[in-house]
Amino acid sequence: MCHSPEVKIICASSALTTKLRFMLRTAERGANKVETKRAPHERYLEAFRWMLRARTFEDKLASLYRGGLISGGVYLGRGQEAVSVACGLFLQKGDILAPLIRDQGARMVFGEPLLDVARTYLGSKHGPMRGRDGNIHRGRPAEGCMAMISHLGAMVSVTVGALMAKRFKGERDFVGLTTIGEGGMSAGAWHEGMNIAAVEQVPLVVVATNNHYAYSTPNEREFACHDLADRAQGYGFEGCSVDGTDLAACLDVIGSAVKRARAGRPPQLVVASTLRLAGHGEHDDASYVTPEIRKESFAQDSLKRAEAFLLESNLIDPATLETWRDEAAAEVEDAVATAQKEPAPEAETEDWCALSMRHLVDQPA
Amino acid sequence: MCHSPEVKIICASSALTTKLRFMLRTAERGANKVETKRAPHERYLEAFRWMLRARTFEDKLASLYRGGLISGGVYLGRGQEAVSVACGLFLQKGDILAPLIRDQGARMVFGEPLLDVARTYLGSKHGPMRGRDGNIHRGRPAEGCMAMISHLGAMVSVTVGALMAKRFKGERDFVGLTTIGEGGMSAGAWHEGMNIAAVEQVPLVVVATNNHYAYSTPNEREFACHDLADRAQGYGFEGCSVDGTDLAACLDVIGSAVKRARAGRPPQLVVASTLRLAGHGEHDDASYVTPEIRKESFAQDSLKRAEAFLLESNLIDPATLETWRDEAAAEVEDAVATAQKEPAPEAETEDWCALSMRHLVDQPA
Amino acid sequence: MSITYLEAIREAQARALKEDDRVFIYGQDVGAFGGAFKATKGLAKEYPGRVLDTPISEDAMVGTAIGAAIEGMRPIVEMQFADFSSVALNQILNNAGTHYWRTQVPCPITVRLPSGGTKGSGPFHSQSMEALYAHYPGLVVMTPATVEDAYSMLLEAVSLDDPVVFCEHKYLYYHLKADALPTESLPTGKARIARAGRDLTIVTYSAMVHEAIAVAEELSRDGFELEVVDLRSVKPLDTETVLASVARTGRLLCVGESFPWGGTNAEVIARVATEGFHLLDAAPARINAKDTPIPYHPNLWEAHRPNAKSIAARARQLLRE
Amino acid sequence: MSITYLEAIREAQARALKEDDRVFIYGQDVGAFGGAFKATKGLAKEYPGRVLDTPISEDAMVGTAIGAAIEGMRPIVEMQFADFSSVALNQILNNAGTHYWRTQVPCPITVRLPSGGTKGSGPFHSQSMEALYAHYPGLVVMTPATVEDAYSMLLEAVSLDDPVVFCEHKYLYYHLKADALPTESLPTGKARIARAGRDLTIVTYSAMVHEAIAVAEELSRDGFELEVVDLRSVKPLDTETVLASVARTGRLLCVGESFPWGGTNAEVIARVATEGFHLLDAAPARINAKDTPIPYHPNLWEAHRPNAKSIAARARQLLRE
Ligand SMILES: Cc1ncc(C[n+]2csc(CCOP(=O)(O)OP(=O)(O)O)c2C)c(N)n1
Ligand SMILES: Cc1ncc(C[n+]2csc(CCOP(=O)(O)OP(=O)(O)O)c2C)c(N)n1
Ligand SMILES: [Mg+2]
Ligand SMILES: [Mg+2]
Repeated sequence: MCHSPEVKIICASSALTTKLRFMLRTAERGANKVETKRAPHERYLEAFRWMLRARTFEDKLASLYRGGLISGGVYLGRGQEAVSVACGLFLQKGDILAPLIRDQGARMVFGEPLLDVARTYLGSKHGPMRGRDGNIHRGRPAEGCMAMISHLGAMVSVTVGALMAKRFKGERDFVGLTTIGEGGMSAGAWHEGMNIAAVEQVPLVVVATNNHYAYSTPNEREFACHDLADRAQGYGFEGCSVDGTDLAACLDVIGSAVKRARAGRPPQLVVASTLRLAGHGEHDDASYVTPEIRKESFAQDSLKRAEAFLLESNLIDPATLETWRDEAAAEVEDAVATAQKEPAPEAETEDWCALSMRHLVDQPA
Repeated sequence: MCHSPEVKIICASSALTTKLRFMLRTAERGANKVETKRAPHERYLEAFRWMLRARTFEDKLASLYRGGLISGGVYLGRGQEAVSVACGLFLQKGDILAPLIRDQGARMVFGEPLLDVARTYLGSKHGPMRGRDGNIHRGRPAEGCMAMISHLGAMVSVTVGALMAKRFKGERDFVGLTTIGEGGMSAGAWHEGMNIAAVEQVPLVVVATNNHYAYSTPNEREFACHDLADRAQGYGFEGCSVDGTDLAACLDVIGSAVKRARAGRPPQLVVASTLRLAGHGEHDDASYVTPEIRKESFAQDSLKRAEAFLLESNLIDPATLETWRDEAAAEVEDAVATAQKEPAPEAETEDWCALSMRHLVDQPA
Repeated sequence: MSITYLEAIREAQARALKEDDRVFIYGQDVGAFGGAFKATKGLAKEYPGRVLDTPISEDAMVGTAIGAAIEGMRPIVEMQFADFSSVALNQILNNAGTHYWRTQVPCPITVRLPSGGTKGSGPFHSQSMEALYAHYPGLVVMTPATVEDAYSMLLEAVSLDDPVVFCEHKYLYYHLKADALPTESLPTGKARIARAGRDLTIVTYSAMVHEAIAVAEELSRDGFELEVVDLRSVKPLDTETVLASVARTGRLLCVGESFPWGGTNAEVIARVATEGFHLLDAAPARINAKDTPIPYHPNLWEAHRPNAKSIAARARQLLRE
Repeated sequence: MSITYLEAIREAQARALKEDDRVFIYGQDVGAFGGAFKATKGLAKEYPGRVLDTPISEDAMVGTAIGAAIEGMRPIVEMQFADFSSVALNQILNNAGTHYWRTQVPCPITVRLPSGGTKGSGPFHSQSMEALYAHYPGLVVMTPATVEDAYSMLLEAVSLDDPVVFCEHKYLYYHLKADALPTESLPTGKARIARAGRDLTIVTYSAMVHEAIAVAEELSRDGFELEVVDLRSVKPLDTETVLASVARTGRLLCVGESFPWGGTNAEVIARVATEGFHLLDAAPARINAKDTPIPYHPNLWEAHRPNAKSIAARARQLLRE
């Protein structure tokens, strides 16, 4: 279900000079490992373009929020696009994705229509949640994309169960990927899910992003271990860390983890390091983020970093970049405009049935 | 609150020959570390005598159960006495003990009167739980011994809170110790408790016993990591393993962990390896325990092992051992006889108030 | 031949495993050991790979079942004791209970809760938790009182497309026997007139049905005919049958083993008072357990929950009103 | 000067911290940030070391508070949203709720639950969970409806020797203002006549008190005088005040924002029906939220919970009966 946007190759293959080969070293390594059919620079460009789309959509959501056009909260993955896109990019039809708060990228890459996002945030009756649920609490479980509940940690075991079902049904070659923040790693449900994944030996990848805050809470009040990736071995996972601001590294490390899970290795934990480059939600100005932390290397903007790399290495020219931007903006505007024209759900036509078996509904007077 | 039974020294100090010194090597190491005022053989003998008492009492409970004299279940720590006694032995007044299922030893050493055990199991109205709760669900929280709830994992954070309270109140030099089975380590509550302990940097020791079964469930269906002690670093605990059938090693390792916690080191995780030498409860014949596993070195009986060592090394003579046994049996018989004579709780005089503030009780018609 | 309530639960699971490939059983010690109460005895051997021991992780057990159900399976989760479902409650209420409504994808899990009090079991191995689950939307909550219902309702639970919390009563496990397994049954949501009467309606469910029937028999010796309505499922709750019974008798006594505040008794009284007020010839009444944790000691336990004696006393009083 | 419901909660905590060394506040983001809703704004600075951010570990947050309370402290735990207390429910019900009864050692924790619906919050940030907590023994469950009660009841919650679940309503946080903090208050367990009347009694609590008062005002223009009883705490529930009101009016309408099955409405109706049957001139009635998860979209949300319009309609109907 990896719907790749059409990637225009600006540099002919021959343009992959030694210098670029060197710069793409990491991406390449990753790409080799994940048996991509595309050359590494193509994968990188494809990922970058998804990042751009995710950012474009989220910037739009932020502006809709500021304009008072969205009910409830808006939660962005700004800064985490490299990790999130990498989470989606190695999945295929038949896989399971259980995204969380900051996974606009992964969702899109895995096949979520832009219209789903717009409809859910804007409360269109035609959205996948039909106004019953909003913002990030969306999904299409019938197509392998789970609809998260808010309670952090709860989706790990759900993903394990979906993978067990696939095994029961005799499906092959599938993996599941779910994400978590470093904050959610303190939840008991997360622990139970990790442990049971290892006991059941399902092909699972858990990508944790330590963006250094859970809402306003800094790492010191979240955990006291030296390295969150060390938790992997306590569960019988294979674990590794990655610089979440470095797209090539994310593609390499997450791609490899997906490949290992698919190949029947134990469940995989990847811990990415970033800074949340937005408030917890758009209502939050994140003034608690200290200036010192903003100077850390994990505070880099993964999108800007990728863009600079692409321009610097002539893998893309500024004009093409502009075109991509415009195209992303147009797609987003289109989705938003469509959703905005659609009717809202109405109480009178809502059927108020929490059960699929209508005859069992018991709504007392 | 370490009420030591009078230890009769059979071998004069001079009797500590080189051979014995060698044999006590491990115990000694432990004892040195925990700054005991007693010579290592004394500590070992003291611990052994507690083990004997715990075993004696539990054998009696088993026979009362078989005789139909106990309502509800009986859960024994047979085989785990070395670990459990070591858990109690390094605690002092002002410390917190939060024992679990198989901690007869630790409870006794920490100061639980034998009569509490008898009264709770036999449902005396005068017991600490006054018939409201039974068997292992007993405690004296006002004296630092928590009363466990059944839900595994729940007592870790409770212990953390008690230690925080002591810190708030300005107490010094205290530690808390709580125990868990390898099965309980899969519970979400356990994870949350471990993590929050490390965040709060309380002087906590968690002693986990992997007795290779959770009820009937073998390790393979409980966890998939190589070594449960590896979980320590994922929380920022210091961790180590110990042979739970070796009393000297238990005294050394658990004693050292208590000492480190008391000295302000990070929280401590000790993972002991044993076999549960009883059913899950006395209703259970444990027929699922395979003959192979009974041959493993962790399947040794810690009490027999300690006894053999003591006799072999002439640290105790058979006659004294007999006397100790008789004394333990007499104490136990005494406690049981007393409890048996005591009245059961009666519905008519029970006040049925779940709140301490009686005027807020709301018992509708 | 005779079959116990517990055996009926085992047989229902055996049949579900046999007839439906999508079924698997997931719980602590349910595999080779056959479960703490032997409700899955022999099933792991008969259906290899489909009756799986789990770690002590109630949240993840239910979470896993939810994921599997979303992907088309029909998992049955056994809680070792109902009481431990408190740590799975979030998955049950917020994940299973909301899933269909949020996504239109059904979540057909069955969570078996060995419920209710037995002597010497104490505060954490005796609870009746149906009120917590019935309060929240999106769940069917079954409370079978008979061997036949234990069997047929469990089969129905597995076949329903929605999540079911199946409250089976531990006291009935061995105490209750029937001659044979049923071949037909009432549909889910229909209450059963366990005993017909004319003077007073006792509405109850689960183990208390038998106490109520004992009371009805005792009082019939004094010329009173009590009708006993067995709710079978507390959600959906069959208001119609309850109202029809109260219409016949004019008197309502609700009996339940759970704690007094809220819960099934309150809900039944609320429905009758709001929808059948004029049917009542006297104030309705209820008997619950007491508002304390469930005591360990048999002396206290017997007094904590309703029993034939306390129910009879209340019924006699109500008959005089 | 004017003070909001939210500020009253902050002030109560400030005073508790000031006057009682045993008090500390424990919750996600309650420290320097002042909490998701700013209920602890500035307190970490004023009371260093006593207002502590926690990991996302609701079970452990409450477990820690329980341990501290047993050792003599008076912790206040803030859940970020009531809904997340589902993962702390085991500690609240089975540990805090049973502790005193089992050990005779009290467990004075206060768990603050930012409760109830607001627009656009959806299924997991809108719940009213008082029914779950009130059903189980051993807990006091407070549901303040006014700025004054938010302040004085929270202070009382902290001072009580027993565990308190404090359900504060998010909708009231900013909407509700008073001129000043109260200097005296009713004791816990006493309901308040929020508006005196003679034709019909509305029993309600929390945010719905204000809807009920609006309805009473509306209907008074048509000559009906509705009495509004604000329960203040749903456990203990002040049956006496409710019965006295129904004795005056003969008509009972219960209004609550939580799900329909069981819960406070059912409990109030059950109490009035069992203890005050003869006081009723007409069948009692109730209005709850609907039996689905709480919808995200404002259009659905407005229809999901009771509001002045639906309450008024039901009240008018009841007045005609
Ligand atoms: C069990 C639970 N408790 C509290 C919350 C409220 N909450 C939502 S997001 C969040 C912070 C999450 O931090 P982290 O996991 O690090 O993810 P990030 O927001 O940084 O991506 C909190 C506390 C929740 N969703 N679930
Ligand atoms: C949360 C929870 N789930 C289930 C149980 C039921 N139970 C009681 S003891 C036990 C096995 C415990 O195994 P382990 O932790 O290894 O301790 P051991 O009995 O081996 O000492 C189980 C499943 C429980 N007490 N708590
Ligand atoms: Mg974070
Ligand atoms: Mg074990």
